[in-house]
Amino acid sequence: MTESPSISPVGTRRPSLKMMLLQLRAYIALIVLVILFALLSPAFLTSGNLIILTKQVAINAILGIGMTFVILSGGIDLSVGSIVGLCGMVAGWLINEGLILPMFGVSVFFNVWIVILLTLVMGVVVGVVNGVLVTRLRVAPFIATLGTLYVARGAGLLISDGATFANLVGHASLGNTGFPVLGSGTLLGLPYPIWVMVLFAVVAAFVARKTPFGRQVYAVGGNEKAAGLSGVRTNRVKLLTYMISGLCAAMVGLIIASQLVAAHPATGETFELNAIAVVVLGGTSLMGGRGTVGGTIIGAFVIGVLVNGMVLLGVSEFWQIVIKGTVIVLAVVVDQWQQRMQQKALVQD
Amino acid sequence: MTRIADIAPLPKPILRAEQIVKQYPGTTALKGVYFNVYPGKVNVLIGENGAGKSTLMKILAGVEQPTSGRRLLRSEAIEIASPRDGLAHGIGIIYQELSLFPNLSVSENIFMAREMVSGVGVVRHKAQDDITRQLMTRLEQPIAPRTLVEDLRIGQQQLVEIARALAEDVSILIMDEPTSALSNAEADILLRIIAELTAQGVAIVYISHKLDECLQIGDVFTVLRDGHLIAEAPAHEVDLAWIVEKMSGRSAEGMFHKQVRVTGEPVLEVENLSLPRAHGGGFLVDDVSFTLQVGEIVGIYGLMGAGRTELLECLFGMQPNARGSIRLGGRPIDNLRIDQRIRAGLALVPEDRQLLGLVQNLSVSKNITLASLKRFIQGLALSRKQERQEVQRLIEALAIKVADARQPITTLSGGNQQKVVIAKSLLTQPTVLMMDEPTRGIDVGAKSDIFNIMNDLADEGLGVLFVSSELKEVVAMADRALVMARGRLVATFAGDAITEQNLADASVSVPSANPPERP
Amino acid sequence: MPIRINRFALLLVTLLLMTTGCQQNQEAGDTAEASNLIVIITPSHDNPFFKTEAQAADARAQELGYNTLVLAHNGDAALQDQLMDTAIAQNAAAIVLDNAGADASIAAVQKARDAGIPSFLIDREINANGIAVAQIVSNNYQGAVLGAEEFVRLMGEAGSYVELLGKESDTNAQIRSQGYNDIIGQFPEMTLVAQQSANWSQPEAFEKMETIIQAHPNIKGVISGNDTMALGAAAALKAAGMDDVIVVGFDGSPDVVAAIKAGDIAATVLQPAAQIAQMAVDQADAYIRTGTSDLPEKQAVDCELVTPENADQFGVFARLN
Amino acid sequence: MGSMVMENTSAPNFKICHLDEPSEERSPTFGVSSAWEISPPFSRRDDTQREGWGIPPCGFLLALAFLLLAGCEIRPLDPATGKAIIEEAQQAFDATSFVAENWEARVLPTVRNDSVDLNTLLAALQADQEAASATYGHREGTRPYNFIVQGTGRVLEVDTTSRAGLVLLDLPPYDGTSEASLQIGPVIRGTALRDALPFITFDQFANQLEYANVSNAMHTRLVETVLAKLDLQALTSQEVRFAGVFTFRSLDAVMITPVEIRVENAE
Repeated sequence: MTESPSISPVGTRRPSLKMMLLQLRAYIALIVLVILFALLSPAFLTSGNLIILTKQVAINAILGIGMTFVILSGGIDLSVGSIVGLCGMVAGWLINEGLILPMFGVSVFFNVWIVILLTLVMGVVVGVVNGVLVTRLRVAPFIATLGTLYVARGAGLLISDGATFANLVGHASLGNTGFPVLGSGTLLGLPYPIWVMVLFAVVAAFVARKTPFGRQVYAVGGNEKAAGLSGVRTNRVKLLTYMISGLCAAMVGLIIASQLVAAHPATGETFELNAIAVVVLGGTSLMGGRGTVGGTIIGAFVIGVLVNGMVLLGVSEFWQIVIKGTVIVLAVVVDQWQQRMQQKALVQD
Repeated sequence: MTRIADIAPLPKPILRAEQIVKQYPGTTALKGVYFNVYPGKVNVLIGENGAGKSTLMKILAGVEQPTSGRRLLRSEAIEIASPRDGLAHGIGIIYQELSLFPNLSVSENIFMAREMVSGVGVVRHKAQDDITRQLMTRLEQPIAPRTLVEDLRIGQQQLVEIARALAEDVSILIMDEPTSALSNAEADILLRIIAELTAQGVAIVYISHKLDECLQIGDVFTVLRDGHLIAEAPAHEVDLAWIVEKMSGRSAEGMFHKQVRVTGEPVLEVENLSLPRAHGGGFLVDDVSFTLQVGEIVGIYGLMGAGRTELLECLFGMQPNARGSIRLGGRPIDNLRIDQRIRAGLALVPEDRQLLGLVQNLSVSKNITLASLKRFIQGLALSRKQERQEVQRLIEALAIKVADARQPITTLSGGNQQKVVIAKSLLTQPTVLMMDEPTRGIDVGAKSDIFNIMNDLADEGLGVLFVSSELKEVVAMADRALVMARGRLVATFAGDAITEQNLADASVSVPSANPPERP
Repeated sequence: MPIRINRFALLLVTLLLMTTGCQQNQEAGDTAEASNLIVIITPSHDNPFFKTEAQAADARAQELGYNTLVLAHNGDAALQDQLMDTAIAQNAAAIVLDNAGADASIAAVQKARDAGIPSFLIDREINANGIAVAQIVSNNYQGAVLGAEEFVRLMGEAGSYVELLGKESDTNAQIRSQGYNDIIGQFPEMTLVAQQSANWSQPEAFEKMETIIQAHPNIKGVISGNDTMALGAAAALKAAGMDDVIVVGFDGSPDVVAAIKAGDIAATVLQPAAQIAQMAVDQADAYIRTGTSDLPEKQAVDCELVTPENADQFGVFARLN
Repeated sequence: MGSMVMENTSAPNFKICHLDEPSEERSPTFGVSSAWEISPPFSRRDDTQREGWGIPPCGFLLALAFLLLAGCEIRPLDPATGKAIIEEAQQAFDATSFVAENWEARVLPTVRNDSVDLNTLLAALQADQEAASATYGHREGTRPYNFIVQGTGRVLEVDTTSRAGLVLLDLPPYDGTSEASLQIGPVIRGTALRDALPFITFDQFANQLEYANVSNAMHTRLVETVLAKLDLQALTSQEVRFAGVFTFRSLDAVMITPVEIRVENAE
């Protein structure tokens, strides 16, 4: 089915077993980790643990999905962690204090659905800022989003002067109760964040593989000039990828604020690095143009299983960091290896 | 089939490839090839794209390793593990695709990875510059050693590439399409240098699609087809008909066939189009006006730097600083973006396929449909079925040699890649098709295909505007020929007035109204 | 046709397999009913205070015959939430938690309570009563008051001074700052000339202090939200030749106790990390055995002032006996 | 599909039109019958006018506006805080009113009635610190003991060099040395007053800031209602009667926060 450039075998040639294994490396790594931890810790393969594991994976996966689009188009978005924090704060602010309009002397409280909508819009707006910086003002993506990383974090702290918005349960008389359900409610025994991840993944995979926009993202990441000459509006495509990334980050901000029933301005620090890590683990090239949403999800599971398993085994937090870093670098090394093999296979007179 | 044993006596080969097989996963590029390189001779290697020429050359130079077979240098079997190893054996190679560092200077490029260093490990820039200057003089190029490569024209860049090989002390020099980006004058310089080198006993392996060029300089001809050695013959047994027949198994007749065509209403009207230089004043395109009619093929001839490519760029909306009026089908398009111009009916097949024509990470199919995605939307998604049908039909119509449309574009040969770019343009349903050097770097068969396509499109009512630096092409193809020099349109010829002589004369004329060009 | 791989299908298959696996393993999970596990969650051990706290709790729990799982949340409430989930999934007998935010941690503690797992909070409290079994709080406000009173005394109740704040989103940074200002604010001749956050960080405090010195060369004292910032500030002051500036810290880290002995820092406030952690484990043990706790939920543990006079009496976050 | 390409280099002598043969497989929505059917140049679909994002349909905007309005509640702002007034939200804890409610009703009566004589206490502490603490003192957890005391003493000195002003007391028998001191403000140190009262416990408050604010509010109240009214000048060498509290740290530093001070011989 899939035509993902990184995983589909070349042409009609029969893929060698080695290539197959290389292409499936993230998946194989996942299986190996699962087996390993299942053997080492009896608590690992329990339904309770698997559910919380998946719920934890959802955070990185949703961020990774947005990041995948940005990276596919040849950019990078360092601001997602700050957007998570900022959007959580916006949601908390809207629920606890409402949209304060000093000029009218009133505050407007929205119901939870609209709060969620407005928060997502906030994330998209930060994405637009990133996109405009990158496309119109021609700031390198790394720099532009690094700037937004700081600005968004500072803005989140400013909203409450560093304080936490506590007890985000809303008030019945204001009609804004129900926010915590997003983080802690369940459907068919699975928490909502898992369903949100599934929804985002399915939509994102659809967009990436089946829509003109998705195709254009790959084209822009592969050869921006050629794409532009094919009538692809490269700036708009790039802008949209940052908007998607902002939207995903805002969603994560909502989920975390809802889970904690509180919005903490420091939430999401270094999340951008996790997001980049899962994207890379999923086989997406940082050069752009190559990778899949499915890969990112698997990458998120690899990190999630790794961290969860190490926590269960009581591995020292410092070793956890070392191991996580090693796995990421290893993934890229193997990726390069596969690339070389593939290139060799492709070179033809 | 000519057998190796039947070949007339020649000097003993300095380098010999025996039974070379090269397999890639799923494909065999070379199927037991023999190849002789004779010292002091120009050894021409010809074959269509996909015949295995470049692979064979990479194996000889040590870039690639053969799956089986052996390489003999002066009758001794040797291993050539890497290009560095190849150089140690005296084998140099000039690649088809430029392999320069655009951000470094000419001199730094020439001495890349073999810098001249003083005793304390410091690069001796001055000495390098001196040698570079000598090389440039030898190539008759007024290029300062410290010029950045990215500031050079593509033809000059190729000469730097050649200079890099000349700086080596090689006994065998492989040249893969060395003249593809060169102007005629530059190509002449190269041919003279080749003569110098062979006189010194250096063996030249020469790959080119320009058959007349090959015939002019070749001493020994080797033809590959589909990974097999087809023939090897000395120059006196070889003529154009022989080559074409050996390459493709068909006669050379009808390669360029000009048809008399009735043209109609103007479809593209250009008035006073100008493009100022970014730096230093003056114009890259200087007050150009012309019209293109329905069903007409117009060729634009000119030397390198005459502003032909820039003219097409202005028309296609790639130059925001362009001024003047452009009307397509009567409607002004000069304020439109590229995508809007495409939708209005303009299409461009750019000169640099790799940089501007293709998205390397996408498949053949996805490249073809990239400019027309809107047409395949069904509901929210792209309809794979429709895409497949359209792509398949274009592949058949343009005779694109591809096993599966989902194959990565990079697995195709140059000619087929070019056809993919054309297919992409055609899928946008253009009324005007612009082609910049449409046959650059592709083989004779594909060339002929492309000429046929151009003719057919014009018959269908498209306006075709193409740029070429090959006189023969313009003479053969154009209903009208425009000649550009220094950004200006200096002459227009139609019908029988389109002759090589007329075009060449006009292209070197100095447009009187132009200010003298800055150095 | 080539073999094409659908990653989603693969993922689904894996999850399916994992679920099947977990069915078989379900029993293993359920038999952990009367679990013997105490999960200890603190901020990252890169800060010696938290390391001491975690090690003390760990040691005491093992002494009492429990299995332990020592985890770190790095001050990230979202990560803490995940670790609490893990503890719940592990069916821990009790959780000892130094939390990541007074408001942001409520939901996580509530979740543990809902799962029937008692939480014993140490060092920092949460802004909700009745969901943790115990909150053994290091009385930061009282400590800040002690520190501020000593600072005011050393300053002679007058002069310009600088306050270095911790990370502004951290509850303890706010409490300490308020404690300082409630005291110092009662002395009108004390002038706050600069108040900057150095995010608990030593190098950041060094840089901020260097800059502040440029603007205010006449400062007489620096009161800092924690010890690492105090060390950074003291280093900057020393480098500027301003040895006589009074620096007061907070935490009682061994480095600062040493600096007090050396005369670089005037005073700090020691939080008895080890004592708090041990108290929590002891109370958890009692709760596990009896099912109730007769102690009040909120228990404040006072901080102690460390000065050159008594510095010898202090060890690693504890008064030596 | 692989068969057609092998003969690729034979000149494609096709006529474009033969590609135009209609094909049934083609979907009607496509509306294009050939690979490059050439529409008349002047009748091309003109979609270049549809710029960028386009304008969202009015209906969509209306629906959005309706949604926003229907899903919101508007509340006036409290001019004091600049935040909305939410009636059922618990009022934030206000230490000043907490103290105001309890001062006359519980604080003063407790100090007056549950006190021990200072001399008796000091003697008991001297004899057996632990027993005396357990008998007379009150504490939470492991924190120091607090005592509610009353007694008489002679003022040796009124020290106001510090804003945490002290009255040094000579307790009977008067021997000219000071055994205890009274805090006379305006800065009051410690939290003895709060901690000595058994009906105020940490457990009652959401966090240590609220708990601390109670102490601060009590001190404010104490200074305003009692200490500010003292004529400090007139105190020196007078015998005073006091009721107050202190946190025990050592017998050398008995620093009492007085809730009442009366000059004995003025009576």
